[in-house]
Amino acid sequence: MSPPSLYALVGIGLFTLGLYALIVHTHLLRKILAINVMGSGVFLVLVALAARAREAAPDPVPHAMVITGIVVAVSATALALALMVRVRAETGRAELPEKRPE
Amino acid sequence: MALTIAAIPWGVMAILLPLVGALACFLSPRRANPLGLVTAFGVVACVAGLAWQVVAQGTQRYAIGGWGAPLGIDVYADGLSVLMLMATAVVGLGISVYSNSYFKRDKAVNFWPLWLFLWSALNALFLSADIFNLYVTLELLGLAAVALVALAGGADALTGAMRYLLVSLLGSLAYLLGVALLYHSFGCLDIALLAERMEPSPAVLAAVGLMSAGLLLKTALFPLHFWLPPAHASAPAPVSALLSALVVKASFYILLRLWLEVFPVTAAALGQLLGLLGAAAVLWGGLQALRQTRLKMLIAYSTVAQLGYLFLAFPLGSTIAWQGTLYLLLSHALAKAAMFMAAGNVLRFGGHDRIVDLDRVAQRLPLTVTAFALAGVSIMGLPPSGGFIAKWLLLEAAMLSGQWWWMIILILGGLLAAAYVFKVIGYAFTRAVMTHEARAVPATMEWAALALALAAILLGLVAPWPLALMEIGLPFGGEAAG
Amino acid sequence: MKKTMNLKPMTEGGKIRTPLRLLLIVLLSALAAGLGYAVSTLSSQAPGLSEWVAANLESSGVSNPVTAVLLNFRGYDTVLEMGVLLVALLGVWSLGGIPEQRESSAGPVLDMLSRLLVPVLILVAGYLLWAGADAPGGAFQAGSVLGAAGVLLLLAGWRPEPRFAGLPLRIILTMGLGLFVVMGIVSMLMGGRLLQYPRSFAGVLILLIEAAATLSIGMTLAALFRGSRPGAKLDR
Amino acid sequence: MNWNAWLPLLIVLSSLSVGLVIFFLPEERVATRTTLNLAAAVLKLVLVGVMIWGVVHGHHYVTRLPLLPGLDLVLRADAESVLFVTLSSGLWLVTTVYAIGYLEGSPHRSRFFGFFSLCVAATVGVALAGNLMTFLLFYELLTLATYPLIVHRGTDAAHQAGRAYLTYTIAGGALLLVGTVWLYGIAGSLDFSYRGFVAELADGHRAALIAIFALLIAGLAVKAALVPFHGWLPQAMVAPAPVSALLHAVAVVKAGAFGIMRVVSDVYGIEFAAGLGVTLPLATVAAVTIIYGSMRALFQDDLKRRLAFSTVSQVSYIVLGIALTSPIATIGGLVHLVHQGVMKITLFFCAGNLAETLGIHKVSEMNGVGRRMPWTMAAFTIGAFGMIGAPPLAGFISKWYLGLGALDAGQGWVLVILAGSSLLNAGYFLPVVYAAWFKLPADTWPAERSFGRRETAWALLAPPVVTALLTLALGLLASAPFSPLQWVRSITIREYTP
Repeated sequence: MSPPSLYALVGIGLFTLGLYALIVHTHLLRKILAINVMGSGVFLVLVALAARAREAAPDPVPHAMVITGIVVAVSATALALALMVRVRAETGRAELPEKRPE
Repeated sequence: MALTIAAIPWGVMAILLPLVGALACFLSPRRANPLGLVTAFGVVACVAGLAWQVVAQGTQRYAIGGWGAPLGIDVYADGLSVLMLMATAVVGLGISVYSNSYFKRDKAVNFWPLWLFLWSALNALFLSADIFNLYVTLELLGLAAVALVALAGGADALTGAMRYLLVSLLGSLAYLLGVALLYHSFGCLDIALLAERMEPSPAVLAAVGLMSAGLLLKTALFPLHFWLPPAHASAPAPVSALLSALVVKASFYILLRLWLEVFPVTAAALGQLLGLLGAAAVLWGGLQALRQTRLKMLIAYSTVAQLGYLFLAFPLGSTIAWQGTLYLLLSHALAKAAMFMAAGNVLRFGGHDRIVDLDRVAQRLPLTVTAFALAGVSIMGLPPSGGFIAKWLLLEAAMLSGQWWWMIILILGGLLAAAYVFKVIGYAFTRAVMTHEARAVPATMEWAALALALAAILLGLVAPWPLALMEIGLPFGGEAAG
Repeated sequence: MKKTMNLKPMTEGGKIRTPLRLLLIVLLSALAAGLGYAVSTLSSQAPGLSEWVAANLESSGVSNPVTAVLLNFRGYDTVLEMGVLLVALLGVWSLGGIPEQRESSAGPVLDMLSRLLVPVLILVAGYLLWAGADAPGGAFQAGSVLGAAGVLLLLAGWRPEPRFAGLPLRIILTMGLGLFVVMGIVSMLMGGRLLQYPRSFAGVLILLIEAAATLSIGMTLAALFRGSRPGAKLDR
Repeated sequence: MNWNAWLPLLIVLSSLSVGLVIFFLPEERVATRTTLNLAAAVLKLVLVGVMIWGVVHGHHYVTRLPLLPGLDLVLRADAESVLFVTLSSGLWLVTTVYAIGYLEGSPHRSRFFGFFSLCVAATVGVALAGNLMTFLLFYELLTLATYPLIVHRGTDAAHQAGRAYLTYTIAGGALLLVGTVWLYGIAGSLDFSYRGFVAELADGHRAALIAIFALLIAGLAVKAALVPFHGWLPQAMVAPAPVSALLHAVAVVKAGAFGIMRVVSDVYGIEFAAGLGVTLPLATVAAVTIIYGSMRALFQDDLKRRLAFSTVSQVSYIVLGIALTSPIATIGGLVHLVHQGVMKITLFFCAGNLAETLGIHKVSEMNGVGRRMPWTMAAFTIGAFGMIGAPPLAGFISKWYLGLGALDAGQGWVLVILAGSSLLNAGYFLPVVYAAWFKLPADTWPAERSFGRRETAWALLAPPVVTALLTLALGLLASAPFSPLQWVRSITIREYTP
């Protein structure tokens, strides 16, 4: 198996690992980190597969996509962290309530 | 360079104008309100221009940067996207007028840029022909929506927004992984090209699964709906309106596009499952709505139920079924926006939205109650209303396809809707004598709600026209409308 | 607060029950296996867009293919993505201010470090921006370095002056997206498509846009780190 | 512009538009509201008059608006619709006068009269509907427009009645909808036509057609208050008297009965329906309802409840007449559509007067009321005897034709039903009449309001007297030209002669 697709497999691994953490952990910081791990997995898949063809130079388009994706991830993370801080300020816990308002 | 009216790319304008408006509102917070309103009217004009173009000249494809697919990104407008844009424009205008009176200065400063960014994202999404570009619009949409929910402040809104953000990110990541697989399978991102090159393979199946799952999560299809009610019910009224009316529809639209153009080769089997989930959503959402004690929660669960209808067409798959689905989508957008606005008025007036204590309030806001009732008629699917036309088309489709059991779901859903709508309307008729006291709710807020509700009713009387528009570009496949 | 409409609570004391955990692990492993298999079946010669990019590279105004894709071929994505960045900031600001993390009285080390590093970082950012045209680098790399500089300053206790915190700040925050949009509209007014740069000065335009974008990105990242809108009194 | 293509729509709009205007009238603009109401009612009557004239002279009035591809909203004037439109707009005028008097000084009158007008607009739409889709549309509109009137008083009882009404009617509407869609699916058309349009589908779809018939009739039976779908009607009597008049005589139950008539004769066609073997069950249900309603009425002390159950029984005469599939019986049924309306509205007006003037709600409180309110009780007596079917009143004509029709159709058992129900009618009406005229009055009435020398307000007194005289006329002048009877004759001939 070629190294690129090996990286891609690692990416898949990160994706599912992140998903697991996202579901299992209750603390918001962990959830946010988990989302970021998932994102890194996806980006890894994108760039890794871009270099599948050994002879040619890697495909630039996925790289551009990843850069865009990273910026999006940064923005989302920033917003999420700010929200988390406010949630903690309001509810005293950086967790989502199990019971929902009705 | 002569830019005649016909030559102006109105679609692109509809994307850029709100973007510019958002920047303007951000740069000059003091004039946010007037700037925002002007932009709103401008966007409506642009959409009207595009609609006229599409009707006159047929589908529009516009290569941004002049490169064209596969290298560049194309913007594509057919009947389907135009209808989505028009619904967005109408609801958007209503929301803008409503918000102009709803938000106090300090909130308005934050509201307008976010809302205009969101509007731009919606227009971009409905016009995009590129699956990665769709991802970017999805994220722009999602973040703006979350920020708007949080605008309400308070524990409910913040936790609701947090949950919403996590869900929305999860959904878009799943979608993005699907995009990666599709790109690396076929080396292009343009929907039309993908449709040409599409051939089943493990990677494609995985992509279909991931993208569908992600989008279903964002569309809040039962049982992935858990995040919707808290977020929609705790947001400020106009935000609830635009979330329920437009934002959830955006991810559904992408699903529909992919389903109709890219996936059909591979995903036929998934249709029945989606239909079943939709049916479950209709019943579960209806029952939950009936159980609610607070008006906004009731409306939010009604959204869960109404979203379920949208998936009944997947197992049917006929043109009539898709038309019915789209018609339901349009009329629900109008009606639900009106309902949330009406709820907002009630909250503003009475300071609470406990259903059992509505009577006094309802007495004094006749226009608001009327708006709620008319919107309710469409939600129930009673004639004359857009909801009725949609239900008729879906029933007909189910009948013709011989899958009569979907008819039962449609009927039951309608009865449940009637139950929870009248649970509210009943409180408008009490012995409390009408007193003409100074009204705490600005007239514009009442009329905005009423106007949208009337539009939902009107949609039931002009059906041939939207149905004809839907045919442009045959988004629902070859055969003409039944 | 009424009882949740969860069928059964999946967690007890915030922790997910063990059987559910196991089930989850099984499911996710299956998912991973499926996706892994799907990826491994992809043909080894990628059907990408490399040759398309190569073919149009010289008409793009830059020689770094990634920059060409980001700023020219798929510049539209980048416009929206600048929007995303700005929206995130708007969101953070609209949260009505983050309870300020206690002022870390910048010790001499941090202080010194910032005095030394910030100029260097700015230089590096400039270089990355310039190099982006034909080598790895570009607006986002430069912007993030600039952002780092900003973060360092904030950590060292530096705060923008109030008169800077108003319109000037907002202009810098929006100039990237703004210039991008303006360019797009101008290109349309000149009879081309949206964001269709005339070949002759595509390079210059891209550099201009990138410069503006770098500033905006750096400033936005720093502002995101700061959290609350400068000059905004915290509402709690 | 082609006048003939718009007249039906105008007739609907004449009350619809007024209704919408009235909603926005401030509560205290009494004069304006009254003028608007009466003007609209008169205008509608005039338009209807024009239409009758035109129909007689062979004009065709059809309004066609596209509703869906291949499915239009059709408003059409044919003999049946003219019959129903005339009835409802005529009685609407009387009821409006009555309502104005009845609601004097009570709250929410703008709301009330707004929905009142909508209600009639919907009824007229039901009457003029040229295809099942249009019928369905206005039928549901009627449901929505009536609910606010039933809950108008806002008491718990009113809300309970409203809930019951919705539960029944919306469920019924759903059945109707399913049946309609199904029919459209296999027939591809929904336009009413003499002797029906489904006959050619008989082979292959026989079972389906029977099922559809069941669905449609069930949906309509709710409003027509056929057993077992009658539960809402007695509860709804908590509504103000004018609303009861609307429910029982002008709009709601009539819409149901009329719909059944449409389905049997203009969708299926009477012969075909008979051949399908669906009419006999319908006749049986009607017969059961007739007897059941009368039995229940017998034991009601509350006057309006008694009248309500009597409606349950009387409306089924119409259904019975149609279901017997004999020309003569059809005449009896259709003509009863008019006669029952006129008689029952008289009775409800009188009941309202008793309640408003003397606070009388129970039969047991009516002793000697005849001397206190002679005019009202005279009208009541005429209505009551009409219901019993005593010659020469309107009710007699209906029952006479029904009886002959039963024999003609070879359904002798129906005579027993008719005789039995007539006895029961006498059983629950005669005691009331007797008590009113011949028993000694109690020394005080429950809640008396004085209207000077008159026994009650003009607006309350005139309507029942008028309708009572009408009851008399309909019986005496039954054979005059343009009497409902003659009109119905001409319809029936067209329905049967191939």
